[in-house]
Amino acid sequence: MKADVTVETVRAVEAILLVAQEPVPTDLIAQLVEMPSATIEQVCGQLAASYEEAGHGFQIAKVAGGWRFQSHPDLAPYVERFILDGQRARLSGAALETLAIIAYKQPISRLQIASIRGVDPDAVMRTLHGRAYIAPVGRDSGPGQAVMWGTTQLFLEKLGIASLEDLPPIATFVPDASLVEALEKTLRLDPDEVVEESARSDEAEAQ
Amino acid sequence: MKADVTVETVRAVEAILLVAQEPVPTDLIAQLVEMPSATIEQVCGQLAASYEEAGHGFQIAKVAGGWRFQSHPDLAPYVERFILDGQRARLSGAALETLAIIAYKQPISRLQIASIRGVDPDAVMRTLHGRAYIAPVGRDSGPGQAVMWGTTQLFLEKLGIASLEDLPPIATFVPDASLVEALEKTLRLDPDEVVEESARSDEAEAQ
Amino acid sequence: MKVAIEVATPVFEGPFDLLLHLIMREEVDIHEISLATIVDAYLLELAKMAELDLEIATEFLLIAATLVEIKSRRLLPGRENVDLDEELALWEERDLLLARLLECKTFKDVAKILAVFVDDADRVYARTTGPDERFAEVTPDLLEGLTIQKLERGFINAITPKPQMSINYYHVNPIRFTVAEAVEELMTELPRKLRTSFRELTANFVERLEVVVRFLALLEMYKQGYIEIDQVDRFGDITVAWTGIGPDAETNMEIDSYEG
Repeated sequence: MKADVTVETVRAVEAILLVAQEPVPTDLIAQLVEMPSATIEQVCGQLAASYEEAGHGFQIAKVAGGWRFQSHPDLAPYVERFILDGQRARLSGAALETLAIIAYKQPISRLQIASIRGVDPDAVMRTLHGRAYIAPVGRDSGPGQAVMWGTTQLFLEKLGIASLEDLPPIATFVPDASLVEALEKTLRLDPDEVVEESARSDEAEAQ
Repeated sequence: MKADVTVETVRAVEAILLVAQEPVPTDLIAQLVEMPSATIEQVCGQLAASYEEAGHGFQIAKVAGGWRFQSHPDLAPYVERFILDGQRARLSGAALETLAIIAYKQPISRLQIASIRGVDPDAVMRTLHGRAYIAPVGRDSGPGQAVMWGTTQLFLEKLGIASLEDLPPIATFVPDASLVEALEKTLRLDPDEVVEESARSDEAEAQ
Repeated sequence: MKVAIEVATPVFEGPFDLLLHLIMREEVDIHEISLATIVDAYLLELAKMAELDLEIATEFLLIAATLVEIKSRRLLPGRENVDLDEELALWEERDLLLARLLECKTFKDVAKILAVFVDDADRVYARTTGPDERFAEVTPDLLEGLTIQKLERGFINAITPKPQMSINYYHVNPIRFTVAEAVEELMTELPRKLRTSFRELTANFVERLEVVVRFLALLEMYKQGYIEIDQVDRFGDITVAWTGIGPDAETNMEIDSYEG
C-alpha cells in the first residue's frame, strides 16, 4: 500500500464493499473515505490481489463500473449447492449473437439488427429486455424515430466486466483471409476463374 | 486448523457465507461441505479469529444460530455514511408496484409477482424484506412449495391503517371483462415493456 | 474416399447462418468450393423450411434468388447482349451479399467470446446482502409519505397491460404462399397455356418475393421434367414450355428434391 493510505482507509473500503448490494463506483468510495479516486482504485486493486494471494474463498472484483465482493469461481459447486436456484439462466446462441451486435453497435435499432442477422430479432430482443440486459436508450432522429437499443449495467454484470471497453476490439473478430477468400470464390461471378480453379484442383489431385 | 480440514473446505465456507442473505446454521454449512458440524463450528471460529488478527474491515460472527459476514463495528461510521450518501430514500415506482402487488395479492410467490410485473422483482423484494415491510408467510402447497410473501405489521403501521381491509377494494378498478382479458394476455406474453424501467434500475432505485 | 455422413439438421438462425454453414462445410470437406453444390444445398434447406413453416423469412428467398442468379450467370456465359444495368445490379447484389456474410460471421465470432465471458461470470456469485440490522436506524424509511391512495395507484399501474411498442419494420409482407403452393398453381396454369414466359407468369405480382417463389417453383418443375426452360439472352425473359410429361403425373410431386 502507498504510504499515505492508512490501515483504517483499507478497512473502511472492505466494510463498505461488504455491505453494498451492487458494485460501488470508485468515486463514491473515494468520497466516503475522503481520499483521491486514483488512490482508492489502487487500494481496491491491491486488496483484490492480496485476497487472491491469501487464497480466500471470496474476491473483490471490478464489475459494471464498480467494486464488489463475490465468491471465488473455484467454489461455484459449493455455492450452487447452497443457492437452490443457483442455476443461471442460459443464453441461446441467437441471444448471444444479438447481444454481440447490440454491444458493439449501440445505439442500434431493431431494423438494423434484423438486417445484420437476416432474421427477425423480435422474440430474442424481448427476452433480452425482460432480463434487463438491453434497454431502449433513445430514439433515432430520422423520420421513423425508431427506438434505439443499448446494453445495460446488468449486461456488464452478466459478462463480469467493468465496462464495454473490456470487450475485445471488433477488429479482433474480422474473419480470417482464408474464409474471406472462400466466400469470395464461392460467390464469384466470372465463370473463367471457376474453370481455372477446378483445373488447379485437378492438378493437385493428380499429384 | 485441524489436520483433516482441507484448504478447500475453508474456502468453501468463506464463499458460502459471503453470498448468504441470512446467517447460515452450522449444520447447513456442514452438510454442504460434507464435514462434521463440530469441525465446521471450529473452522468458522478460527476464520473469525484470523480475520480479526489480520485486521480486516469485516468479520465473521455467529448471529441467531448461524454464521454470517458483517462489517467490523469499528467501521460503523463509514458504513452509515455509505447508507446515507449512496442510497436514495424514496420508494421507486417499480418498488411501489411490487409492494402494492404483494399488499393486494398476498400470499403471493416471487414468480407470481414476476409474471404480473414482467420483470424479476428479486432485488426490490430483497430491499423490502430487508426493511421488514414484507415477510415470508408460508409455503405454497403446490409441487414447487414456493415461498409465499405477505406484508408485515410494520407495513400497516407505516401506512397508518389498522388492517389490510382498509385498503381500497380491488374490484372497483377491474371494471370490465376486456381489461381482465387483456391482463390475462399480458401474463401469458413475454415482458415487453419498452419504456418501462429495467429490472436493473428497479434495484438501483429501490435502495 | 468420401463418406456421406448424415448430420442432424441444425436449426439455422437465418439465411446468412445457413449459407455460411454450407460454404464453410464445403471448404473443410473438399478444399474447393462448388457454387452449384451450395446453391442446391441451400434450396434443399429452403424447401424443407417452406414445408415446415409458412411464415418463412423473406431473406431466405431473396438470398436464394441472388444465389440462383449468380449460378446461372456462371453456367450461361455469353458476353454478347449483356444488359449493363442488370450486370451491374448483379455485381452490386453479390458484393452486398458478401459484405453481409462477413458481417454476420464477425458477430458469430463475437458471440462465441461473449459466451466465454458469460460462462466465467456465471461461476462467481456477487454478495448482495446489504447492511445488517445494526444499521436499521440509519437506513432511510422507504415508506415515508406512502398513502393508501399511492399504493392503490401503484397496484393499478402494475396490473394495467403495458402498451406494445413493437412496430412492424418489415417492409415486405409475410409470404402468402409457399413454393409448393406455387408449383400447384403452375400445374393447373401451364397445361392450359402450353407455352408462356416467366415475365408473363409473374406479370401480376407486385412483391419481389412472389416472383422469387414462382421462380423457385419453375426451377423445381424443370428438374422434375414437367417443363422446358429456355433463356435466349442472359437476363432476358425465360420461355416456359409444358412438356406434358413428368416423373409421375398422377401423384403429387415431391417438392423436397432439389438435389440433382
